[in-house]
Amino acid sequence: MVLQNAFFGMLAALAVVSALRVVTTRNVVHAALYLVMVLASVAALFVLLAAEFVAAVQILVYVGAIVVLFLFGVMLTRAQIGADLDLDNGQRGLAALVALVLGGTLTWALIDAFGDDKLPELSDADVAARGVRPVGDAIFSTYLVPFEVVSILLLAALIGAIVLARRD
Amino acid sequence: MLDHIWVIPLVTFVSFWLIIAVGKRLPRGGSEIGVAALGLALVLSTVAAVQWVDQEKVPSHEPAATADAGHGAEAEAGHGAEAESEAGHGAEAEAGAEAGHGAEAEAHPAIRESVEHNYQWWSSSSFTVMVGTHVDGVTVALLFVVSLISFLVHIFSTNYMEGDKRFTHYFAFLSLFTTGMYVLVVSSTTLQMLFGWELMGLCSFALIGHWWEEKANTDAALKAFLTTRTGDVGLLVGITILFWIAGTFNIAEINEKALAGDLPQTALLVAAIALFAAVIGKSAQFPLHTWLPDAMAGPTPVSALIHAATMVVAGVYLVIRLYGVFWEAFDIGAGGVNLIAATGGFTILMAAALAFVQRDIKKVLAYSTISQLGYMVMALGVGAWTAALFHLFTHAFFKALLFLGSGSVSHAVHSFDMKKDMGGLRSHMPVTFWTFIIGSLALAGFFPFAGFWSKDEILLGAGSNGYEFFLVVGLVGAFMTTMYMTRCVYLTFFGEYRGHGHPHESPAPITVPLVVLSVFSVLVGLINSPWLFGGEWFGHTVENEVFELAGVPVHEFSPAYALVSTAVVVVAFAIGYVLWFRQKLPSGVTERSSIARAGYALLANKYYLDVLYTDIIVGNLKRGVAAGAYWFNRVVLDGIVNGVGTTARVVGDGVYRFVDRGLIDGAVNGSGITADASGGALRRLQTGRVQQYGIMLFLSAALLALGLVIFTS
Amino acid sequence: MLVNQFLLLGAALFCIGVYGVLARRNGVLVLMSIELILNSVNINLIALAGLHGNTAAVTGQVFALFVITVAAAEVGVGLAIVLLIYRNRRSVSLDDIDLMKG
Amino acid sequence: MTAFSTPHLDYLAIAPELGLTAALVAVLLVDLIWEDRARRWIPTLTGFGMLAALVPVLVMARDGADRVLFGGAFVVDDFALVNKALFLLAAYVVVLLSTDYVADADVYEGEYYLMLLSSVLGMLVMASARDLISIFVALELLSIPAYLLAGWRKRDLRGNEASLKYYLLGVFSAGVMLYGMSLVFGLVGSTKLVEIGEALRDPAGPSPLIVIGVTFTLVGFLFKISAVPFHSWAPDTYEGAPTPITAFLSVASKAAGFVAILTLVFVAFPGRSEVWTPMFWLLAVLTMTVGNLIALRQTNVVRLLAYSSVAQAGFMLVPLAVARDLPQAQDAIQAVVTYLLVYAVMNLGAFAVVMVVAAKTGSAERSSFGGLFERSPGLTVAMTAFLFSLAGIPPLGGWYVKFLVFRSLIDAGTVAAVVLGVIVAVNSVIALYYYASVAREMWMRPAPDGDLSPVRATPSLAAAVILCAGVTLLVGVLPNLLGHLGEVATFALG
Amino acid sequence: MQTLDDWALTAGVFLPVAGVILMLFVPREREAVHKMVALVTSLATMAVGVFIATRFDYDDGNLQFVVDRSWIPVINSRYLVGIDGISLPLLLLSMFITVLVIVYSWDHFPSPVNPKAFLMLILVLEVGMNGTFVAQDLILFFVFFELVLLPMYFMIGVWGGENRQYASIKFFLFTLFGSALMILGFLALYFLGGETFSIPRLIESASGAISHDTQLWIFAGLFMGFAIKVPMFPFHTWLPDAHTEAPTQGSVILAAILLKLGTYGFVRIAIPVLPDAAVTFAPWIGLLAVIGIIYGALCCLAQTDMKRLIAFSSVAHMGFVMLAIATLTELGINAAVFGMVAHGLITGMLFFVAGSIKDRLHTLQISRLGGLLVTAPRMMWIFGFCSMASLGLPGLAGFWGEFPAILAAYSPAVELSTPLFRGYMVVAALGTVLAAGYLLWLYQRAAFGAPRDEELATHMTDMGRTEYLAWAPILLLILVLGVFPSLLFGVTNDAARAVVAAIPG
Repeated sequence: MVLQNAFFGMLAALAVVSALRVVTTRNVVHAALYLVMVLASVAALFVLLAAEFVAAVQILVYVGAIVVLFLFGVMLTRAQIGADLDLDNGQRGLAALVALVLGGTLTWALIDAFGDDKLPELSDADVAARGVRPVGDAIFSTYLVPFEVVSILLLAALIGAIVLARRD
Repeated sequence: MLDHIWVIPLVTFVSFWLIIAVGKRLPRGGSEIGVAALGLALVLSTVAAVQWVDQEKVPSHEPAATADAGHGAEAEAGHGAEAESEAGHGAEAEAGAEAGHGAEAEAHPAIRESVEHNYQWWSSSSFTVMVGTHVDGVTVALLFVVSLISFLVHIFSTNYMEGDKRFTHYFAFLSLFTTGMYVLVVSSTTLQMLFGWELMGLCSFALIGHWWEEKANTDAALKAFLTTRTGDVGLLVGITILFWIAGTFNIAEINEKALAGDLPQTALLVAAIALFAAVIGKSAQFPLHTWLPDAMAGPTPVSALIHAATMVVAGVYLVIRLYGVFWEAFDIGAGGVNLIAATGGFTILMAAALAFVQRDIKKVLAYSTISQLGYMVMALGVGAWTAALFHLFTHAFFKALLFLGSGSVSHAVHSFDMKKDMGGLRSHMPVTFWTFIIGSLALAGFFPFAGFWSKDEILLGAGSNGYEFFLVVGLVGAFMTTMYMTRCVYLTFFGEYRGHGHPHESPAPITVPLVVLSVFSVLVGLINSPWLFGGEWFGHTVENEVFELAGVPVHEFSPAYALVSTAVVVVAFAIGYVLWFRQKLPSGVTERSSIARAGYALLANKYYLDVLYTDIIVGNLKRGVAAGAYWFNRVVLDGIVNGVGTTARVVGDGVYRFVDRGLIDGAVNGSGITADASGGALRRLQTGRVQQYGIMLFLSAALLALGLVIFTS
Repeated sequence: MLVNQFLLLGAALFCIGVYGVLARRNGVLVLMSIELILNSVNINLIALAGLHGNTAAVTGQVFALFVITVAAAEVGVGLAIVLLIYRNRRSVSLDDIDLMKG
Repeated sequence: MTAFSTPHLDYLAIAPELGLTAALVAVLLVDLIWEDRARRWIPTLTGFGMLAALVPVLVMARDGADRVLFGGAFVVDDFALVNKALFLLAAYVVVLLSTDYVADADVYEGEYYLMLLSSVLGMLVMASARDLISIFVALELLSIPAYLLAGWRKRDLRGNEASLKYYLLGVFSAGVMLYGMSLVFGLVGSTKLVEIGEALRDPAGPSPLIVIGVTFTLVGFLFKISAVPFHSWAPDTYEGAPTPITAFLSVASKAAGFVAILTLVFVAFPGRSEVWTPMFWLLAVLTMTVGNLIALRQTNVVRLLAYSSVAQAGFMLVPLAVARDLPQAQDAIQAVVTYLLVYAVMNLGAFAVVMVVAAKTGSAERSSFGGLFERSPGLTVAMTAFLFSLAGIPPLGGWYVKFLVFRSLIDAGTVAAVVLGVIVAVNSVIALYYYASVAREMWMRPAPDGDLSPVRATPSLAAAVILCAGVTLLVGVLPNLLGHLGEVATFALG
Repeated sequence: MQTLDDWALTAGVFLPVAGVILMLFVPREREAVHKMVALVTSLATMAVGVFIATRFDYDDGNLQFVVDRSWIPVINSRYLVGIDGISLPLLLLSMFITVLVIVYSWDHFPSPVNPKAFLMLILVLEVGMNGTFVAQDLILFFVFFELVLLPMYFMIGVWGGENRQYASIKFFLFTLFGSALMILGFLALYFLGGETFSIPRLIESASGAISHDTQLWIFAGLFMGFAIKVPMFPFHTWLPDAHTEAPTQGSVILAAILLKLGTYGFVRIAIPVLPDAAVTFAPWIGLLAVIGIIYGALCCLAQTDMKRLIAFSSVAHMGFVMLAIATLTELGINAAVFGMVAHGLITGMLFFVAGSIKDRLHTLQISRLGGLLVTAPRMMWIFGFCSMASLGLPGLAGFWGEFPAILAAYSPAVELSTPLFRGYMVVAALGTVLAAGYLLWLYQRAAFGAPRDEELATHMTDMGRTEYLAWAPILLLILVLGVFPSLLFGVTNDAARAVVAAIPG
């Protein structure tokens, strides 16, 4: 338990700090790298929560694909690779205020709702019942329609993105 | 004829349409139709009068045909020929029949039973409105006098109006006017009277404004119509109140119920006052008399017909007809003083005084008419019902005569200004002169001219019924009348001719009516003399149910009154003769005496009443109150929200454009402006910056959630 | 472990993401911040799913997988749009994009 | 560990979606194989695809049975069928609007229809989706192609901007929505709406977290329907996007948002009406008032219609603001669905006319509508009908739906409802003003530059205008035609 | 015959639609065809009206020619039409005026000349007007009530005077606002009064089912809708603008029929359905009515434009009608209906004449007129006749609108304050003087004297053929109704009793 909590503390701290750096750093490429840190930390947290498959997908899709996409984006838009003073707009204060209002509300509501509730201890059977296989079964039975829909979504997004992004 | 009296108004009504339709194409411009129609009407009226006189009298205390005992019979009789009534009348008749009335102690002579026919006009489930004719002595007397004078005026006009560009219209309106008077006279209901009443008002308007190219004439026409209509408010209200308290428009029934004491006294009084307001308007009593002198702007025959003999007496006629109401409401039998008598009395003196300062011969006659109408009203107020009617009757002849005479004069001198354009006409226009003299004598009340008899009866009534004060008023009035007529005759016919050209006597169509009327003016008074035709023949002929039910007192002819009044007249003539014929008028009296000057100014300005009406009341209505109301309309009402908009204007940049497009007035505009301005303000939220939109989105989501959390907990 | 450990972390990431999308001028950085928001959702889904038994836990994971997938598509489309704008304007600054307003 | 069991599939139930997918694939292949030679057939093909997908919808409507698939995640009930028909027909009209527009503009044509089909597919799924995941995925499927379509005119800076704004705000709101969904799911443990609905029927007051979850979940769709204050994208996007897409967004996309809201509110959150009734009350007031007021100031007709569509969303929210639990809520559902149907017809018609005029004059500014009555009376009358229908003037279809809105208010009879009623009345008047301002331009103002040459519509646009005008008038006179559809649009519960 | 009876009202309402559809397919250039189609259609409609009038049972106070068919089952609204003695005269008036307006239009098309559109609008208007008078279902009533808005909006806005755009939108917004509140009232009646929109059924059930306080609120909603349409003070500000700017035909229809929709609404719906609330509201309605009488008259005195003056006179005259209605007595209702018809004919006629003058002179500034009796004697005779009718001269129709109203005000329903209404009566009677004042003053300035503007006078011509044709029937009717009021009272009487059946006294 303690170990888990320690891990959690470490990962959470890493995630939060990295996330803050993502939104504050003055270097676009750094921001992308900090994002990797966040995503990886979150993936690790998924493992803590016995969702290994999701963790794996998180690494594969996010770190493997999305961040790479971002880096392409950074390059293609010729962003300054070094520090750029011009990354923020003039409404940081307001943005922070909005974030704080949201954060305050959520924090209060979450504490009100869950207080000191603990996550249940999982037996091996539980872990197995939450593994890849049941997830796969669920996707291809109950969530078949969303699955198919997502496939078309990806196709459409792919074609559409190409149409828009290509130089002609 | 008495059963089909509706034929008479129909004749003139048809004549009206015929003249309108084909008059212009006829050789005499439609006047022949009018003359013929009036001739026919005169014949029919005469036939009706004869038939009426031939009717059997019903003794007042004879038991009624119905089982009702005692006084019920009078009620029955008062109700007229109910057996002949048409459908729907039954219910009212029953109600009316129940009313009994304690007869006056003194015995009344027998009266003739009036002839009444009623037909359903329209009905509602709660009541039925009837239309019908009512013929009694009053009716036939009026019919006769109206027909005769109208006929003569028609004849007079054929020459007098010759060459007028609206000759045809003139005759059409004369016909229509006569129709109106007939309708008034024969109607059996108050509502119908209103029809005739207003129809006459319309024709009076049209005929006063006959020469409408001149603004003064149209002003006078408008004034006449509006003034009388102001009084008519009272008529509307009065008829309404009587309808509700008596449950009917039927005049006979209303009288019966009023005299039977069945009607609530307060409502009756209010109704009577309201009706009297109409009388004041129509019969030109103080304070609504001012229209009548102005109405002289119309052609002179019109003045003779409408503003002397017929329409102006409609008010008097109304009181005569609804005498039960007035009798009961003002308690006329009690003596002392009452509104009617006071108004009439005051009007006599006021108008007579005004007649002194006029230069215009027609104006003199107009004020004289007002004054004489005052006599009639006063007579009704003092309970001299027969006298009032009789004065109405005689006055019609001699005043029409005087007016037509003045018309004849003006025909010769092309002016009405006595001081500037007349004088010495007696030799140039002998017929006119002599007839005018006869008319003046009749008006002044010299024995045995018509005016003497009727005026004498009024004075007698005032003196005998406990209205001694009004006896004095009447005598003073007679005195003044004689004086101003002396002045008028002198200025017109004596002295040097002051006008231009050579005046000649008028042709036959003008002089013949003058002669006819002067014959009547001499003789007609005799029909009610105590010594001829069995004594007070006229009075006994016209006395009707109201007269009887009310128990209007009847008085024997009194030589004392006759002598006193004759003395007054003679003295007045003597003074007048000295003043004018002998030029002993204290010249410069107005220069020397400030009181006299003020008095003259007051009279010359007609007591400033016109100033009050025209400048202050009407002027303020037009300019002040109406403009104020309109201002209120535009500025306050339309502006309430406008004001909101004005303050909001700074908010929106486009508001000026909005205003420029002319959207200024109106509550809607104001809210429109407000809406537009707030739209402009709200637009600024739409900055175009996507991240500001983002802030709005996230912040709204957060606040919405937070608000709902608080709201639901 | 407490549920709230995860949930509060999720809330924190969510708010940081919100701050990022609102305060960053560079289009690509805004897209990155969006990923923070979506990650916070996934944390919530996985953590809360654990409270309601195995079936719910599986559902939560499936939900999270869909979110990840859709996120990928969204980023692809987003980058395409940002690129398009960059190509036309030579800038990815969101502040400059205000042709239409009011 | 249970073995995987192949889910039973009722193919008829998903036949509309399958049909549309087939059309999608067909368009893709045709475009791929024949390239330019097939260009003019693609719109036709797309249109037929829409109509073909309508066939199974009608078949199922005749059949009348509710079909529940995937353990309640995908339900084909009358509500779904009515809305699917709405989406397909609206999309068909959009295809009519697009045909010449896309052909004339220098844009990718085959892909355009591909995107359109994908988006409509997402809507079809949305109509049937009864669990959070399906709803989420359907929302994304209908949104993402729409984001792209908004910027389809690549060289047009306004188009780019429209696309970016739509995309970013769409993603923001999707983030909020997902967060809300995660909370709802986390509190209940199921994504199935029916189960959520049962779990949330807690007689005690809701915890703050539930309130937040419900609110945030709905925000995603309030964005879609452009409810104030989540509307800010709409005017800019509507103005910048290709006009047929604007029509599509303002009609079909908005309808999809409402469909999701209705589903969520009445299936998932019916027990928590104390949360959403005040929310909808507030949003309805804000939406119609702000939309109307800003619309007053617009001179560009497309932008005016954009704000009008915001305001109309406000009117549509009104029944929700006073709705109660099922089955009484049926009146609210009926009102909203009928409103959507009628609104679709009249708004599409209006956009069709705008396209005709803009094609002739090259501008959608109000002044370019000047003197249209002299130039093209038929078109003017049609546009007038659409505008005054939107304003709710009998005998045009719009009156009936406004009437239903009022009806739901008075039915509720509470003070809040009556106050809202008066606000709606005032807003109707404001709305009339700007609708009439366009009518005034057409009827009472001179043509710009004195150009009196007639304005003619292309066949497909003319077809769209005539179709919409006919239905608008017909529905106004015989409201039962669509009113009946609204009435039967019930959820299959359980 | 039964079949014919069943279809009679429907035909009377929708026949003009057939004309409209026909005209739709005739090219705009063929103006003669359009005129013929419009005339024939309106005459055919009038013929249906005459048929109805002959088949009408005048001794029956109930609804006749009732047709009850399904219309919008979703909301329980039915195609329920029928007429009684109150509807019939107004229906016939509407048909009658439409024919005459079309006849008048023959050579009086306002600019921009477009007979096709103009005549089509008139026919559409007729549908709305006729429909309102026969509808016995609240929703049906509402639809017809609103149907007149659009054509009138365009008629004013397209063919109106200088300030037409403003006037038209003001008219539109005002009435729409009223009707929005009215529909709220209708719905409240529906839900609280027994889930039906049928007026006859609501009359039976509503007042018993709804608490008095709620009735007041509902009545207030209906009041707003109807009072704006009448228009009553202080909701009248749209009227002068609309009248002043509208083309002649528009003014005539507006004055003759459209204003009646409001008063008709009171008589048909508000009072019989909510008698208790009507009793509470009546003193206030009466107050506004008499204010309107005086206020309208005073505003008339301040006008410089002839049409605007006549428009304000409408405010005053409708005040009499509303006063009559406010008495809540059978006599009052009878008077009100008579007043509606009389005002329709008379003020319609006044607008006709004013329009014809404007047609020739292009101005109605009173200060520039004068001496019209010289240049156009016949027309001004007619104008004088109508002025006299308008000021309530006995013997013409206007009298029977005013006098019975005054009569009724003396003795209102027993639950109303008699002294108060008697006060109203006196004020109303004073209003008749003012009416005479402004009308005669107008007549003096316009007709009498010499032409003030010689150049203008040369443009003045006397009446043309279509003017004779269009006006003669109205003039005749004004006279006939004035002399034989029972022609109308006999028709309305039984129905009027039904209107106030639930009100004591």
